[in-house]
Amino acid sequence: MNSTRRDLFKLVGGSVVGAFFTPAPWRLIADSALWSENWPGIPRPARGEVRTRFTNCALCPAGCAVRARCVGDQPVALMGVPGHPLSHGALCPFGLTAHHLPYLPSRLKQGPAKEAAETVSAAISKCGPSEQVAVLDLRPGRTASWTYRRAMASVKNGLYLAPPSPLGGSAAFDLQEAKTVLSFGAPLLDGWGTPGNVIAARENFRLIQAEPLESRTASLADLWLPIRPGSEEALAQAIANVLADRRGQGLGGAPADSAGRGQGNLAAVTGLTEQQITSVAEELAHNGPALVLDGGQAPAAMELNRLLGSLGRTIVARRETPVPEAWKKAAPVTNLASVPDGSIRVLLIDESAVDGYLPWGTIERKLVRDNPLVVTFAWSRQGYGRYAQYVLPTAVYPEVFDDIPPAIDSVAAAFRIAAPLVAPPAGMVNPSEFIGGLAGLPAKDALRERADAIHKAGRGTLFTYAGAQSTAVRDMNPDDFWKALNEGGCWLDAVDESGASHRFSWPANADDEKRSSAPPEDLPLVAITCETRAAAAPLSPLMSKLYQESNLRLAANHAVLNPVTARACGVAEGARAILQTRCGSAQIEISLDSGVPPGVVKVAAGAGMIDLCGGPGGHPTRAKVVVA
Amino acid sequence: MFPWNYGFHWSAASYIFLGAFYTVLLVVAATVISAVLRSRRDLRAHETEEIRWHSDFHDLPARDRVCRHVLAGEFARRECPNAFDCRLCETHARLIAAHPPEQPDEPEEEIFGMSFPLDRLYHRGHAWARPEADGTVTVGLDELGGRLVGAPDAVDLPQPGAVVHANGTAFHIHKREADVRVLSPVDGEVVETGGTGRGWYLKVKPLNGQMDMRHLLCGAEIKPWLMREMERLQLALSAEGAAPTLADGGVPVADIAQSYPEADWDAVCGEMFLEP
Amino acid sequence: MDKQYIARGVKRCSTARFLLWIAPWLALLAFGLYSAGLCLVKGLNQTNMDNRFAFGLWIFLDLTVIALGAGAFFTGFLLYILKLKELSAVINSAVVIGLVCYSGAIAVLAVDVGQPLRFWFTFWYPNVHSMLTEVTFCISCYLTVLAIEYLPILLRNRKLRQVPSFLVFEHELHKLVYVLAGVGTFLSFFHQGSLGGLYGVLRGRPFAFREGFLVWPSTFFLFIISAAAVGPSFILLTTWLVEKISRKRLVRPEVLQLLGRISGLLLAVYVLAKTVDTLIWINRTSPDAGFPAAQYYAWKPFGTWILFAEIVLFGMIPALVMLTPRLRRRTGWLVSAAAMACLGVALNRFVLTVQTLALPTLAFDKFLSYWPSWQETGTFLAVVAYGVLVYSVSFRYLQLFPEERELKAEVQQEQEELRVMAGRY
Amino acid sequence: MTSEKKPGKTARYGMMIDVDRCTGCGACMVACAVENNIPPAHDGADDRNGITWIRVFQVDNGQDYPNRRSAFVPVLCQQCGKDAPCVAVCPQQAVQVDPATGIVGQMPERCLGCRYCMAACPYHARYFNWWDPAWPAGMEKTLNPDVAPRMRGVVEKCNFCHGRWHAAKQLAAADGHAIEAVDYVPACVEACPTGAIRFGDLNQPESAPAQAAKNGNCFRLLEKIGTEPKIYYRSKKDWVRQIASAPKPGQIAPKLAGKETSRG
Repeated sequence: MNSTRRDLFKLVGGSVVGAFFTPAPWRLIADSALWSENWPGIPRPARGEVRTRFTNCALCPAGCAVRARCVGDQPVALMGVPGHPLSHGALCPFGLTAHHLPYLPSRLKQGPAKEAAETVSAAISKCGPSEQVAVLDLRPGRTASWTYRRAMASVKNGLYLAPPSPLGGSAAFDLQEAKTVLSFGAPLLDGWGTPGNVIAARENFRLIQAEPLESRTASLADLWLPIRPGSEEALAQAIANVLADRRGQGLGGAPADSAGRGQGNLAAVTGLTEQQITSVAEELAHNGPALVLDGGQAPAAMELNRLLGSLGRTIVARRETPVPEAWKKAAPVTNLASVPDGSIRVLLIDESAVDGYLPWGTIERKLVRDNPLVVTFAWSRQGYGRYAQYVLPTAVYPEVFDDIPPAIDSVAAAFRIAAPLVAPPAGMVNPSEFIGGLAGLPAKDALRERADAIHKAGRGTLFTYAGAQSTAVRDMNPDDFWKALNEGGCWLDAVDESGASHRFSWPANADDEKRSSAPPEDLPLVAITCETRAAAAPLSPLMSKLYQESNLRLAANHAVLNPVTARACGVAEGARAILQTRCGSAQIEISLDSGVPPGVVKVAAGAGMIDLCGGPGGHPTRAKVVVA
Repeated sequence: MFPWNYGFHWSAASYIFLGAFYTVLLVVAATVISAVLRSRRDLRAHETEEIRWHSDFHDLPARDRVCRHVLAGEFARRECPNAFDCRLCETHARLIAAHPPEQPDEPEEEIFGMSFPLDRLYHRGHAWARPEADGTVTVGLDELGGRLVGAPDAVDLPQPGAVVHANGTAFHIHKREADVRVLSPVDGEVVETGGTGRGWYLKVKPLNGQMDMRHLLCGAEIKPWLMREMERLQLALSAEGAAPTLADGGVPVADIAQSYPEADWDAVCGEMFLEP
Repeated sequence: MDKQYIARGVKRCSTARFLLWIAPWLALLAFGLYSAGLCLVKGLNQTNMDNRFAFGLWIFLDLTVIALGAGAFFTGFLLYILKLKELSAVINSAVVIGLVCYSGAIAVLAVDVGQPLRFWFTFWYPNVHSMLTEVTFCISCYLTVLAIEYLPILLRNRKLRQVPSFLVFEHELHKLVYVLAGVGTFLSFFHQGSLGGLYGVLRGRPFAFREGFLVWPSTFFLFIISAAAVGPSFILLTTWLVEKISRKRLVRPEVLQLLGRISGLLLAVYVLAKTVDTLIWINRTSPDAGFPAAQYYAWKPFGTWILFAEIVLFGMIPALVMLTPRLRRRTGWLVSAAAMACLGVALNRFVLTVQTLALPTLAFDKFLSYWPSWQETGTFLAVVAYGVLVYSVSFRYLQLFPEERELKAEVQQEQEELRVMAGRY
Repeated sequence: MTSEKKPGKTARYGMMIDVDRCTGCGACMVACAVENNIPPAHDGADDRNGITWIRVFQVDNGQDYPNRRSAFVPVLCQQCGKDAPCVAVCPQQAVQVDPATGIVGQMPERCLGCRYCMAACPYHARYFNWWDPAWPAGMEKTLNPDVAPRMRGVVEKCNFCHGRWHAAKQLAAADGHAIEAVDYVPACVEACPTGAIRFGDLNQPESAPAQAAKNGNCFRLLEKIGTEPKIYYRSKKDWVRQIASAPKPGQIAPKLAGKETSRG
């Protein structure tokens, strides 16, 4: 017995020792290393021929030129195109990560296109005489927009709606011309206009930023005027008064009188000293040409521009990009604001291309009370899909095949196409074909027709990205022109010798809704939204680098308060709280920053937050923060 | 640490560092291996019993390790340096030479009512050895030892032909929870085994003709030794929580184990049979 | 029952009571192993460490535990090399404590690294300039040594001794143990030091950075002294605890006092060296790196009190107590002084690990706070439970205190005499 | 193999970052993530355990509204030129300086994940993979084939887009000259819309960083530590140049403190 046990020990010991002379243990160790090096579940990047392709970014109206690094047909990196006449090689973080968008989990894969079409046409036919069928186009001026207008022209009670735009689309701010720029909270260095263009011009003008918060623009401005929230009008007024006095004559019906506020009061309202205001006014007057920008499109800003003689100098008329004659029979562009409330029965919203997100409240007002039909074309549910009966999935950049209208700061008319880098998945709905279909319009080749029309007009030059060279349009044949456009080319209008651009007059349909008097001060705080770029649609998960993995940008549903204000509201750092406005309430996470003015709650604009607090600019929303 | 690894370059630091590291490994490995080799040698040389006794002896409390000549009163205090093997002890030789132990006249010695016949020699582990006419030596348990274990529950004796060593294990006695190994008084080969009933346990044939028994107690030494043993027993009993009744040096009963049921008998026997 | 496994003549509680005692520790161990398992399977996101607090509770634990475990090497050094025979009364206990501390530390390190499978890379591609390499090599070697030193203690178990080959091997190994003691001393000397160097070399962390001698910053030497100082204290402490818990005399008070004296002596040296080092650091090292030392202590809650506590409260005071014979003879004073010494070294390790990382280095950094997650704490507790278990089992079945039996007899004798005298009158 | 020698003359790549031009848009951060296959944030991740090889910090003059003035400071691995703290401490030579480029490189496949280098780095430019890297289904198609994604449990950091350097090197080797400045530019530099980040070889006197080294408005972070960073910053504002020096004691950052309490 004992001996056998001993034998067992010997056997075990012997085999253990022996094992070390076999390759097994060493092999195991080596394998463990290999395994730890290619950890299971780690994706292997696909290899393949690396090619460079060009397109234009369709995320915002800037339409920056894009150089895509593709493996096979798959873009793996997007970069700007150096030397581009408009975007100057710049690309914002949203554009840099846009090639992730098709793969977002939140992306819409399918929708009831057929059913929706039937319901819509049925609803149209049932429309009462006073009830409207409307298309809300969140990016007017596209070829698709023309399709909508043509369709609405032939549909009963058709209406083509566009969001209010600062210059009514037919004019541009000329930053290159400006020597002094006064901005009423316009995010000039944070995505305004064409970022590359602004940066290129930045050297030449002095920037005065009048804004309650120290935004990115404010922190880089030459002068930051920390005005009270909602006092833009007053400041503009005060400056206007100073300018008027310099001229030694009151303006005809100067607002100063109508508002009945003296300079002192105005200064008090803005929170600045009269002396500050005066020096700003002086600077604007002396260091011209001046340009006044306003995030909220307050007419007072335009008044200033008029006083400063900016119209025609730094604010110039822009020629329309040519369109086929046949298209001219189209519904007019109606400002959403000017539509009577409760008049729209059928509303089709094109969210596939978004410039800015309108608070749902401003749209809802216009719908008829008893079950209106809302259909939205979007690639995610994050937008108006939350309120619509039908959400029809659309392609998303860089899948879309769409053109981008010239940006607000591009002096010359431009035409560029977001040529798809990857094919959209099956089952996507093309909004212009859908809406065109309602009126029996073939919208398939609209882009080509437009291109031909431009070519026929024969004006301007084509800038191609591959070689970074410009060619006069009249030296090209239509097919090459079209081909070049599809390989990421940009048509730029020639300068208008007629000098029409300087005969710019204040657009008639300047919306006056902003004139509505300030809201009652029922709630203690003022909510100011920032990061509006993130509001329109979901972002690439890599944007977490900015919103989550660093606090560079304020993440959605986060709010920043001054410690004093926070104490008053009884909330602490990191606390969950409820933000209440007249439009509703939402959960927010609080962080503290003594750089935020007291009495202000700075919130990040998710779509929901904009519905709550209104868009950027305009009258700030009163709000209240209560402990969750 | 290997020149073929990427990024490896020899430097004084790596020489020193790796040198030290490998030296350490070498030393440690060498130590263990030499220990293994030595123990294999010991096992081969059947020194197990000796080693066991030596480490046991080393573990014995100091008062149990006193020299026999302290018992005889020749020293005030002296600790046995030879693990009770006086055959190697020149001090012992000198003292014996000085005045050889006188034999008491009457053959039977009565101590505390226990008989310790003088025809035999006593080992300090309470075994006795009696030279027989035929040259063999009979080994048994002395009366105190006998009374300690009383009627043993079991005895396991070595097979005839087995070799026993002085101070090595002679045989095992099991009593209650106690498992006692009785030390052999002599070296030799077992020729016959007895048992409790027969009053002796082993007959041992000397390995090389003459049997050396200088290390065993005899004659006048026995009494003082036994008195000391009684003290130890008393101490052991009290230490093991038995009410001591030997304080007056009274006669221990025939079966001490039975009369002290509460005592940790294992510990007591361990103490008395020199097995810590 | 397990009586035949327990050494003869020593009193141990009944098996039932023993099981009752280890049950809660087993439970704690199980919980700890579960949390450690989580960290291994799901990754270190289970902890509250982050890119800024790259080290947390675990590294603090390692540094402290290894400092406390230094008793093993230092007692061995004193006993086998300097021949302080009295210490043979505690050497076995010291070895077990050392084994527990080191194996525990290594186990935690294995959880702490992001890629435990690559532990052998350190041996395969060692960067000999890295203090961590030195630590890894020395600790792993020394753990082996401790394991070998533990063997004889284990093989002396009453049952195992009956196997002849074990008996003989134990005997032979014990003869050579002084070699191991020497090697152990060498190794410990270096890894205790390099554990200190670990932070002392961080020139990027002026709070921890120290100038030094050759490649070794001053913390290298400070750690060696402090470890050597606190090792005996910890043995003293544990021995006393075991005596209290098992209600037995295990060693003679002289031994504890000797430990105290040694500890106090080294602690005094340490306090002196630490003071000098701190002064140099405040007045030269730190300012030269552009960091006025005063500002470190302006970040609450780490005020200058921490410096005071480290050097005076838990350094100078226990040292003085243990060096004063009159106080040393009072067990209460001796033990509390030892405890304070241990606390002091723990505090020192805490400051070096946690405060170093909490303090900002860049102008726009923030002062960071960190609180371990329950998984981290669980793993930490697992080590404690593991230690208690190993020690309890060793204490029950092995002879950690060779003098125990004799002391028991003496105690009995004293009581005996008392009883006799009581009988007389 | 032992440490290999690169052919041709050696370079010391560095950067010049004009703080006054940085709008804090974050283009560099996402471009870096795209280029180097850095995974998006895991659910639990925050600004303390995320991975951003280059991170833009918003720094301010410490004053309250309305006197608060902010600036944006991109911080990436400072590519220390002299005894880089992270190199010496790595126990297994996973961090090594390329003598040909002066770039401090990290070998994730050799990294044990002990994070000693992170404790050593005063610039907090090193990042640990606390989670397994994960991309939404389908998005792994958009990974850069030139860079291998890292596994959980290893440290990584900016290496001046080693993939791009390698490509440029091969290009240069093809027509047998040294790497042209135009051929090799890290992703963040290429992506920066304002041109605030300029890249170049400090060994070439006309390069932006080399110029910056001589410019009075330029500074490097924690120069006194003596690590000789190769990232130069420039600002005309005095209070911005203060960030070069050690932190001023004072407020515990409420943000992080608050986060802790929610964590603990």
